[in-house]
Amino acid sequence: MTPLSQLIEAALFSANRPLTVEELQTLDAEATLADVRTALDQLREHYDFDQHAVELVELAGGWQILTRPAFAQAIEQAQFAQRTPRLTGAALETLAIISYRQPVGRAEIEEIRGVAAGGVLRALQERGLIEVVGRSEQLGRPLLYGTTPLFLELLGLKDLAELPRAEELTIALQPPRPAEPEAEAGADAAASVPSES
Amino acid sequence: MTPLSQLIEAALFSANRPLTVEELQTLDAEATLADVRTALDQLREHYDFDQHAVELVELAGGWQILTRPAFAQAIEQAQFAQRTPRLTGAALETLAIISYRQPVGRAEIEEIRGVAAGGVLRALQERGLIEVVGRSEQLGRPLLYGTTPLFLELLGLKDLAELPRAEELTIALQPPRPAEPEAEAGADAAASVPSES
Amino acid sequence: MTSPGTSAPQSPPTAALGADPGFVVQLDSFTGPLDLLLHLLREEQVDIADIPIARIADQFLSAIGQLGLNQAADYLEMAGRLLRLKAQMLLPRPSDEDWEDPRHELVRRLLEYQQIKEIVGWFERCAERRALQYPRGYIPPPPELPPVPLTLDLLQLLEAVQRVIDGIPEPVLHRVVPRPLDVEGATARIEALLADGARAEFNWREALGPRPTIVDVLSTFLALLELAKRGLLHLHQPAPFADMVIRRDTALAAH
Repeated sequence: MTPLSQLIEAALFSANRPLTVEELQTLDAEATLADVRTALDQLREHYDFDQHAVELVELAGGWQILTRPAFAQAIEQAQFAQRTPRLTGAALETLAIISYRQPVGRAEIEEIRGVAAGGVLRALQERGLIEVVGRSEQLGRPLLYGTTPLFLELLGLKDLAELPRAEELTIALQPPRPAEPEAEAGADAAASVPSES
Repeated sequence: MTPLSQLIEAALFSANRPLTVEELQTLDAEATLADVRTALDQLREHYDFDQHAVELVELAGGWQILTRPAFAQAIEQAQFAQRTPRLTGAALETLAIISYRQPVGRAEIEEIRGVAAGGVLRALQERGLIEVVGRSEQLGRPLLYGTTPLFLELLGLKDLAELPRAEELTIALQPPRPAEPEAEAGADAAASVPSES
Repeated sequence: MTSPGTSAPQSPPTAALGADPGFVVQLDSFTGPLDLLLHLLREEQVDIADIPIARIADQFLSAIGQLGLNQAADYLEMAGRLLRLKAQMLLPRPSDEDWEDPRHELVRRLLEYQQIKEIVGWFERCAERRALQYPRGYIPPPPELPPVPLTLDLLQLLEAVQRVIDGIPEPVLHRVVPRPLDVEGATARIEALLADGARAEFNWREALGPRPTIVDVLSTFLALLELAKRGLLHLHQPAPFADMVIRRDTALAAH
């Protein structure tokens, strides 16, 4: 273990979310981003080589230490830790629409699902899985929603580009707007969308 | 790492409290208490020998994996460095509304920005930029916020009268109306009229 | 969306609507009318592109017979759509080339919804896999750090002011312009309610129409006042802030 790998291990152990390479860089004023990536690689290989019960996982744009799937059953049976509660069908459908069409307003979500969406949107916002990313230019300036990094964390995705592409789905219906993998651009993109249509 | 050390590592990592030797024994029906102690020793030696940033610590009658004290300072510094001296866009916008409309309640701020304001208000209060200045006479007597002397100090203003005028923010919004007028509100307003006639 | 109380009271469809006694579905397990519809199509093993509308519409109606009121609006809207389609399918077709399949829009929505369901399945598998991995359970409390010195200048604040102003929904007045008051439409709705001889009085909200906007409320209100002035109805309010009750003028009833 190099000193930087040690620092990174300590930081990842102390955080309750994935940490980005940039955040990890602040641990050592001398370290470059490349140094951080090398140290992350060393740490990951070390966990694998020594057959630790934990592994280094790239998640939601950052890195996190998680237990390996093989130990899930033992942890659950012993009840030392609790599983994250599952999402309801309504919540998953709403997330599916938002993740592919963000930034998207409530009316469009309701049209696709054929059901009022106010309650589900509020619940998803409270769980931190979606957020308001802007306002539409349309009449009444409705709020537009997008997914958060926590959504990626929940699904174990690195970024939105990992979502299956429309062509990969059996039902080959093109969504009106392709999924934009740039999560960060959310707020700015939201403002510019109506001018495209 | 033996299979039992792996199980113990997974359990100690995912548990939110120290686990006793007896609790750890439940992970493997075949294991004796002596086996668990041996595996704990192996795990501790492994962390020490490989110079991991974490160590196995016995406390409160149980065992826990903790980061070594040597890294505490580096992590604190990093967490400090990650805190920016700049306010977020959401914080600035909330501050803008409060500075021009004080005293103002949370509901009104949320109505104008269309986003929940609880977290931002707390952050602004912690930073000493806003404070509670009273309670509204409205139902539930919500708290009213105003800016602090520190706010003026940071902007280099003598008093609030020195703020440039922003009439749209002070006048045009009055009375604030929701983006989508709820039929309920309209109905009540209308229903109260006939009693005058 | 469905604010209870504002729309006319809708009684749930009863078992009388062509119920098949052997057909039982648990509505709680569906996320909405499209989900239920897809389930029925799968049960019947029919091609989505060629839905036997009459049969499916009947099954849909019998399935929602057991609905709770809070969900009713969404399902009833679909039921209405299916019944309209059923009627359209019975119309004589001009010729096969000119015939535009009235089911087209429903098929498009079903396909779109099926795509969403497929993504949901993918999400569930991802979440399931992710749930097998646990993060660290004990997170040390964050250290108490001295406050970071804050930078803030007037320009930043004014830029924020501009962003807030830009984000404010247009003033109510501007939004009224494209939808002027429709007193005539409201009058027609009220007269239709008055024409129902079975009831002597009704709640004024029944005259609002579905999903009323502020403009609808105002239109209805003006129409009510006008009709009351002309002596066609009586308005009264049982208690302060209670809903207005509309009563047919007895003279009119005799008429």
